[in-house]
Amino acid sequence: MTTKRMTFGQATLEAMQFAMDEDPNVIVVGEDISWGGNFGQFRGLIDRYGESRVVDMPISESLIVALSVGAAVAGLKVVASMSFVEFTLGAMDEIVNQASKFRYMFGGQTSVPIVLRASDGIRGSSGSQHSSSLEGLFCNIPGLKVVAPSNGNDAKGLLRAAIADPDPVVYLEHKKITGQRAAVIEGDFFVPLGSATVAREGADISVVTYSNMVNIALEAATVLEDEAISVEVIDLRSLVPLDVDTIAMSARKTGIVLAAHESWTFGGFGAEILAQVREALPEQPELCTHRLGARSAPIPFSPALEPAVVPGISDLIAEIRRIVGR
Amino acid sequence: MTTKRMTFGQATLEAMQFAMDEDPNVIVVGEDISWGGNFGQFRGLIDRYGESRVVDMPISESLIVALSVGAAVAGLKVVASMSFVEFTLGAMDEIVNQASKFRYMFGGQTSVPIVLRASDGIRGSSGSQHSSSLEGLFCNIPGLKVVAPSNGNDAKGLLRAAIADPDPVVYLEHKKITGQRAAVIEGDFFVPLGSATVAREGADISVVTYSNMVNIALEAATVLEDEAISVEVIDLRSLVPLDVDTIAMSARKTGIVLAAHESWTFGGFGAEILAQVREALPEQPELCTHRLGARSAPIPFSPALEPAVVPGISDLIAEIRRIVGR
Amino acid sequence: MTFIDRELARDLLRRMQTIRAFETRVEDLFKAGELPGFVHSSAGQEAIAVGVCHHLTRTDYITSTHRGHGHAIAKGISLDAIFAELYGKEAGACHGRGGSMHVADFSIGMLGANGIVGGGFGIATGAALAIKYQRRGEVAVCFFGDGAANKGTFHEALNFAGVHELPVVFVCENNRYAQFTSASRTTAVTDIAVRAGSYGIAGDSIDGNDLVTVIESAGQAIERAKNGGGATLINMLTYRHSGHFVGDAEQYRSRDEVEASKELQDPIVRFVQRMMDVGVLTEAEVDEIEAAVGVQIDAANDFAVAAPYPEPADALRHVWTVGSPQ
Amino acid sequence: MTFIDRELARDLLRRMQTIRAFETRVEDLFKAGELPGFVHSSAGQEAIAVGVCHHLTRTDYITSTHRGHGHAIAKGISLDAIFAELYGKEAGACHGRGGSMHVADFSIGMLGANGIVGGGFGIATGAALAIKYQRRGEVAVCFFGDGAANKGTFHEALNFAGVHELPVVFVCENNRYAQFTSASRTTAVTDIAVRAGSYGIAGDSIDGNDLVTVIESAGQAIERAKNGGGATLINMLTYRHSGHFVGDAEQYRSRDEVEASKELQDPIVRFVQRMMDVGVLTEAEVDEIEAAVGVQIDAANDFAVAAPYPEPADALRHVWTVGSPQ
Ligand SMILES: Cc1ncc(C[n+]2csc(CCOP(=O)(O)OP(=O)(O)O)c2C)c(N)n1
Ligand SMILES: Cc1ncc(C[n+]2csc(CCOP(=O)(O)OP(=O)(O)O)c2C)c(N)n1
Ligand SMILES: [Mg+2]
Ligand SMILES: [Mg+2]
Repeated sequence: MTTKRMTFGQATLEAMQFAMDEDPNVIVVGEDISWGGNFGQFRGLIDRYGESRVVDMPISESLIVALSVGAAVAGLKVVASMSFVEFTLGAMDEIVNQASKFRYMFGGQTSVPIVLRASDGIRGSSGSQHSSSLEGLFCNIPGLKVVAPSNGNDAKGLLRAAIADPDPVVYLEHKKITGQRAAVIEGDFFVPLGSATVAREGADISVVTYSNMVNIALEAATVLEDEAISVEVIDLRSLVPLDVDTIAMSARKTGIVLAAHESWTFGGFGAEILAQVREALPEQPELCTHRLGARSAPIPFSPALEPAVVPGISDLIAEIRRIVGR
Repeated sequence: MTTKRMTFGQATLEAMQFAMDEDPNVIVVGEDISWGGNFGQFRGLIDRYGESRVVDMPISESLIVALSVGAAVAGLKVVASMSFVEFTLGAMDEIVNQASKFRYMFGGQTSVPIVLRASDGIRGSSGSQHSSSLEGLFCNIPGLKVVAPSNGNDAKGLLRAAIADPDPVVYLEHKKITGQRAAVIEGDFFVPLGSATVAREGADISVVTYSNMVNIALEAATVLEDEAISVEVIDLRSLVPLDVDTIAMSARKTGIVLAAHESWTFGGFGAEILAQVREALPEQPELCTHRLGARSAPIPFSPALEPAVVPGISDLIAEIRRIVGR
Repeated sequence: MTFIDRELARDLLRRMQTIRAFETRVEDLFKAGELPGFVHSSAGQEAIAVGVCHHLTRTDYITSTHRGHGHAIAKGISLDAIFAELYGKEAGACHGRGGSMHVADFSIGMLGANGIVGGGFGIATGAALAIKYQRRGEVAVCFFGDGAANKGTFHEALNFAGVHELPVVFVCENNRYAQFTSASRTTAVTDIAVRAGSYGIAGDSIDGNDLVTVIESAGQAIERAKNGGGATLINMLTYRHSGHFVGDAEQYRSRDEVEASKELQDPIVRFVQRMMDVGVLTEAEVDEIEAAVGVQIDAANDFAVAAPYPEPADALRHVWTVGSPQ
Repeated sequence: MTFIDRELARDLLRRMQTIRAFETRVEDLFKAGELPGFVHSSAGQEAIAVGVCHHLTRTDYITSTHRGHGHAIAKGISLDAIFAELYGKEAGACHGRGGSMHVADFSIGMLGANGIVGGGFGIATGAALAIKYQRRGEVAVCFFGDGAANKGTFHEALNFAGVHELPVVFVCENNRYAQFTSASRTTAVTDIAVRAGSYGIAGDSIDGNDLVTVIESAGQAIERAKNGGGATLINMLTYRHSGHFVGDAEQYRSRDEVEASKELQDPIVRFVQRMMDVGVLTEAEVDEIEAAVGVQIDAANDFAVAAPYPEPADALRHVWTVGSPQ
């Protein structure tokens, strides 16, 4: 199994190509998509598949999702580029009231095979409307699946799985990693939805996280190693379905769980992770559960304020030290 | 302090009138609003205040919220009737990207005094697009305040407080209680945002809940009394700000917390309640925390299925029995 | 008019009467408390559903509204399946998960009634995109109301349909009211067809209670769509005989207005009269058809009443969720 | 032409040159890595901002876009405040919380640049509703781009403005591109003013790079609005000299196209030429004004560079959150 170093964006491009070569009914829609989309993750598709399969959309987010749903129930599989995740809010009605409910509400007569790709997270002073992470909203909606890869390899395998999936999948890609390079398995492969992975083994504490926070956690673990703090890092990869077994196994071992994410702590997905692990380990009431996320404010623009709202490596390290009491 | 029996709807009508009589800059907008709105909670306002203050809106949910924001920053206080809470999804961009962020993003130059009233919950086979409870989404958004009264008296006082508040408030009213009667304090009064109340005192378990689930919990408590299970019921009334002290005080006493709501368990507000109470009581690791909510499916239409997805009194009673082990 | 021969006339009349009889029965059943939830009757608007669907095959698509019974019946849904759905039975078109506002039959291209006003614009447009992409000779028809025309989704869909000359026909069932509010209070230009000019598509404005006119106008639009001529927007004037929903007190319109329309504008009466004037149908035939329809409605209702409810144990079937049957 | 005397000509030119100089400096600073985030330059579009705002007082309102520097400057924001905001300094118009895409100055009716395309339609409409309700003699102007015209929010706002004849003017800065995509690929009818007919409001389509024409067209619309004549939609053709954002590779348009526009269509060059032709301005004056503007820009930049950043401890100021300073 050979690998090749490439960016997260290039890796997803490969997955797109395997999917589009395999099934002529897979199409891509989005704003500026023929130019590769806002972060270039779709660059080159237009030359390979032409305008009929790579459709430039007007600035009409509601339509992008509703049209994807309509095309999907009429026989296509649609990958919709939503650009910044905040723009999906302009299509929340279509995502929640239509896409997520169709299969159930219509009694299984149809499914809605669409993938909504959106870029989230901070990139450095992009301001309040271009820096948020909104998985907390999507994960509360039955019928949606939600993935948030932390590296190019998972990005490739998860995108393949997301496109093959019969249900709507919200595919969240962190702006900071779209351009990051990683070793990516060559050729075609799937990372099944709902499978977390132990990104680093450790004994003292389990940091349960996803997306770019995984990379931050891995850095933190290296730093803390020198302080003899052994950190296990769980990369969820997929939030819905959630791989509770892998979380529970780690928690059983370390006895301490820290759920960490860039999005807002209050009402966020971290609370769900903690609730799930406790429900999975009723025999372990003494389990310690903690969470780290953004403080309750829109993401500020100023370089002096952004790090005061959104947690970074120093916050994570400090929190781990505090928890393990060293 | 005399009270009068009236419906939840009538109680909010009184609060609307105190607010509108007091401040000529308070206006109401919404679909069919001059006819009282979908649940009649605004009936009669048109005769009293006229078309300029009670504005019929087109079926344009995005506009309803954006216009409210624009009118608010230009000097008005706007109460917007969003009808069924699912329709707010058509305005999620305006609620999250504009209303919730303005005060912070513009450095405190303005605030956005609007109240978004929406009817949530099940009413009996209203189907997947007219039965949801979406507080899990709103509570994850900084800058928004969220209230969910369980009775007419709180409905009146909270609405008064919500209209007076400088920030956008999502005011959630459960369909089943809009027509319910309760003793309501006569005259003008406020129920401050962020103040929970002990709806019933008990010793064995703290059921922390809000909206109509409070009424279900009170019924359950009465039933369980005969089994010598003493249930304390906390009515949060306001989810953001959240009155953690009142929850913690109760939890310290009973040692067991059950967060219960009609909305979906997974990724829902119950997990936040449990995380908050644990963070408030670090000295009490043996605290037992549980939650009860809807299972992960759109709300089904069939009378045979709706109760199998959304928890009712029998589910709550069974869960309490299970937890306290009798 | 000669193009309507006896066979066709009998068939068209049977369809219109089937819808009328179905809606009338549903209203009676609902008022008698036999049906759960709430229902919207399309009585009075039969000519549009029947006249448009007259041109459609099983593989053409339609999207419908909250007032969708007539569309489903005109498109060819089985009376057993729609009746059972309204009762929430497992034998229903959506296995009872959907109900009146979500009746759908994907096997005949009926992509669903929709409880979200304006929800169909983008879905029909997406279906049309799939048709064009797959080079199928079909058409997608989007039924919507005058109130729905004020949703932003109208604009986004028609603009895109105009850009790509999609095989889609937007049919406005302009019954002059949105719930309790007359169109003139919320719509700047009530002849919806005027807007065709904003999107470079064909437009037509007709008497939607004259079946023959509907057949002609819809026929031209559908032929245009199927021959690559692009989209059409048709404003069809009509009137609903019943309230917005069954039980509506109807204070917003005068009895006279309703009675006048029923007397002079009833699409069934007018069609019968016209066919009898030109000697295509006889009074006896008309009575015979009406009687036959009544028998069918009885049989379908009996079937639905006798049919079993879904199993509560299957509440999570047809949605992805932990441990749910896929 | 005579209505433009020397004083006015000097003033108008100074405003246009201030915007041009500001944008040019900002581009240089950004490319040099001196400014955080990302920025959009309005260089080339100055005639619209200056010509429209020429008619506005401090109490009239404007809503702006992601390309909002010119609007803010034309409306009268202090150069120190806008420059400091772009650096994220506490002295910025939004105390550094907003940044380039959220520059706002509510003290002069500048209701904010907006990072959500199409976000201004409803806000301006709401401000106009407030003006009408309070019987103030003011107007609200909504600046938006050709791409924004495809958002559903355009439709919802213009329809409502038409129904209520609100004092609002919708100004389309039609620079023929939305990011990398030319308007013709995503917009069925590119002369946006055609749509006025759908809303029963006045429409005009003009050369937006001719300051005098802009002043005349905007003047008529604003006078109409202030005299109770209702809303106007104006399509103003223009061209942006720089890429969509600073750093844009601009593969989507040819160098020739850009150069040709700069040479023949530059609104500043054209105005200067025109004023010199009729002897209102001399070359010496023009140079003198340009020099004076340069000095102001230097001073403002120096101020901003020297100004302190916000205190991280104040990160939660200006938003409601637990324990935050209100
Ligand atoms: C997005 C949304 N907003 C509001 C409603 C509530 N509602 C249901 S039907 C209706 C009126 C629809 O009017 P129209 O489109 O003319 O259809 P008609 O009922 O006249 O057939 C409204 C406002 C809804 N279901 N969905
Ligand atoms: C709702 C939303 N969708 C997409 C974007 C990304 N985006 C930023 S600017 C832009 C193009 C806007 O084009 P136009 O309205 O013509 O304004 P211009 O940039 O030409 O001034 C897009 C698509 C956004 N910011 N908001
Ligand atoms: Mg109608
Ligand atoms: Mg543009």
